[in-house]
Amino acid sequence: MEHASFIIGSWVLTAVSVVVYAVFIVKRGRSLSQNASREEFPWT
Amino acid sequence: MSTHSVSRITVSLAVARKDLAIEWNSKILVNQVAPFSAIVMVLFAFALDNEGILQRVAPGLVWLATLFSMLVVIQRTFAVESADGALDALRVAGIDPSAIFFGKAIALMVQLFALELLLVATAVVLYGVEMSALGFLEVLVTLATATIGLGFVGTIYGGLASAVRGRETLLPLLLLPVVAPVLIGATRATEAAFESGGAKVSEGWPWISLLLMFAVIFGVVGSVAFGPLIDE
Amino acid sequence: MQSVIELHGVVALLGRFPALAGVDLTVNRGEIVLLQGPNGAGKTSVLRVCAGLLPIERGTGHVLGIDLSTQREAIRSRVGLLGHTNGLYLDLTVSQNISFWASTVGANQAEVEAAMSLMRVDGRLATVKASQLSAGQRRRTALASLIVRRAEVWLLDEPHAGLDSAGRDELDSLLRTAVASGATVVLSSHESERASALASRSVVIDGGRAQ
Amino acid sequence: MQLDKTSPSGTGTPATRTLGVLVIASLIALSLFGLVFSAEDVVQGSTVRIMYVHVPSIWVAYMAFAFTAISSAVYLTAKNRSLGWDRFAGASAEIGVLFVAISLVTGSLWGRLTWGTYWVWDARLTSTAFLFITYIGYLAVRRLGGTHRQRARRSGVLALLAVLEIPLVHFSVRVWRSLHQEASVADKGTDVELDGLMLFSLFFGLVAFTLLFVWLVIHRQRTLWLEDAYADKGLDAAIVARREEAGV
Repeated sequence: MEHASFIIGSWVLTAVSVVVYAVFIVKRGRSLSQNASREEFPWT
Repeated sequence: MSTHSVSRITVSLAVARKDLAIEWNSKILVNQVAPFSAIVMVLFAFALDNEGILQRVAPGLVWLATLFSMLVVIQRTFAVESADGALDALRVAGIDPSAIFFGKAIALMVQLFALELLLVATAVVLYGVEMSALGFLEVLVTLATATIGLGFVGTIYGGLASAVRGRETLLPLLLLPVVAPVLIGATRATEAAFESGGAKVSEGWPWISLLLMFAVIFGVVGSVAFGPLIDE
Repeated sequence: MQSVIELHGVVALLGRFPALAGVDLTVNRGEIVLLQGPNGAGKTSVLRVCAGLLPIERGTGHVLGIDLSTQREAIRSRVGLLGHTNGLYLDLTVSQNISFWASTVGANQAEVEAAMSLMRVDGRLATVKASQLSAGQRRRTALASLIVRRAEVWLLDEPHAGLDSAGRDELDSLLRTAVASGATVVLSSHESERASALASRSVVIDGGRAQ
Repeated sequence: MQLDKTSPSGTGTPATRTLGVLVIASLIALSLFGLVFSAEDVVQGSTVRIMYVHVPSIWVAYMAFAFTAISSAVYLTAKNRSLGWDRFAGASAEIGVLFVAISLVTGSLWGRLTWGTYWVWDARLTSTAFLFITYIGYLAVRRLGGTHRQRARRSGVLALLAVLEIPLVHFSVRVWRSLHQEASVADKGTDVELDGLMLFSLFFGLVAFTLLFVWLVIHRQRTLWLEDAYADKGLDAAIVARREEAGV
């Protein structure tokens, strides 16, 4: 594949930023939900 | 008991007159902002050390210097409101926020217009810009329409940035992207008026219509949006 | 008797801090109510809530029958608030300041001059910039600006502060006149003896509540 | 507090977990289609493979900002002024900023390969950059502090102002200068010629990224709810503490 570094770079960059962001959200959600009881959550 | 017979226009003009009286008494624009704008123009000349280039890019520099000076003027115009809690007093006086908006915008426009005239004069003197009579007329029209738009949009975002004390630094981030159309339109129109880079005076008028559109849109929107933005 | 101010369990926030932690307060027409309490107890916030400046987070409140939760803006033109700050433009002269406030409510020049002479900021003082006034002179200028606004409810935060004893007497007689002509006054003051003599009733505010 | 290991914790629900699995599966499938199965472009060669992340990213960004605007409008106009709409607006804007950043970077890498330069001053690129800056400002205003309602009203108005600003900027930059290739799928005959599988991969990418957006926005909105609820909890405690100040 020509220009492999650019192409793989684009895909890796996209994947890494999405994963980092998703992990951040999930972790933050987990740690914050310790402070509230599950019955209060509007989504459960 | 309190009267409500005062029209919104009267109140707007009272607010504008009050802001201009503050400037007249304090001379901040004359003694501090205008010299700042002039030194910016001089610094541009140092940075772009070439007379041919200066003449070519003079319109852009005039408008960049206007935008930078405008940030200072807007911060000043809202600092006088918060210095002794006057904005609270305005709000508790039940004054229609749109009247405050138009009043402050008008005062800002008058000050900006004076500043821009100075900057154009500086460009003529320092950068060797020359204009025809029609070009000069076009410059005046450009200044007027661009200033109306800048005054409206500057008041909207200035009000927002001043609503939270100590966060006035937010103003450039919020304001500069929004005024990009004014920078583009006004620079092209001024280029035409200066006939820099082979532009013709007649090419400037369509850009002025863009400036006019911008001014109308943000005038209408600001009169609605200003109240919620400055309120607690 | 008709109640002018009615607060029930009002919580109001300054940032995330509950300056008011459940205030209950009723003020009737024609009363002069004195708010007492230590510094930082919430007196200022009670006045700002009643002026429609500070939003209610919890509880309910009505001023002149207007709901503070939903129609805060409608109240503002009918109350006059003298806050901690004077609301003056420091670069304007005394007469420019008062004339500006007068022009926003359509008061004429005669009313401006009457207010200025009542508060003794006429004559030489009229042309002095607010930034060059003493604290007491600023307070009097702010009171004069308030007079021209002809409010139905006067909310005064430490109006006696900075005034000399003659100024305090004048303020007290001004408030009595205002009440006699149908206004209602809520004020906070550290001059408790003077204010108690003036007030028809006093309420202690402490810990963000009316005790 | 003892956490029940078997019961789900945090912002997930069975529905979002199913969605999450679907998102992961479709993103893996997308990388197979984009990087392996689909053919190279006759003109651009293998560089066209950047398209399968670049175009869906900007698609998500536009969708996110549109959703921010709609949620803000609903918040400001609805009778009950439900803060849920404000949280949706905030969550969506944050995701939009992330994806606009991704699409700017991948776009400039793609541009380096096709145009030989990282950046060209054309209307679409320039207004995308403005979009980025504008919503960074929006997120900064959300963090200004104050009560939830103050935040919601301020940022709601700002989001609607942005809706106005973006077309104006785009229009003026467009008149100012335009060199960019037109959107390649909408207008046939420009430099990328997509065959059936490439087109499928691209649309598959759009679908996969849309699902990803839905998953992200739901979870982000829920963490924002938790943040607000946490602050409110703090408020209950603060009210008690405030009352105890009395008579001290």
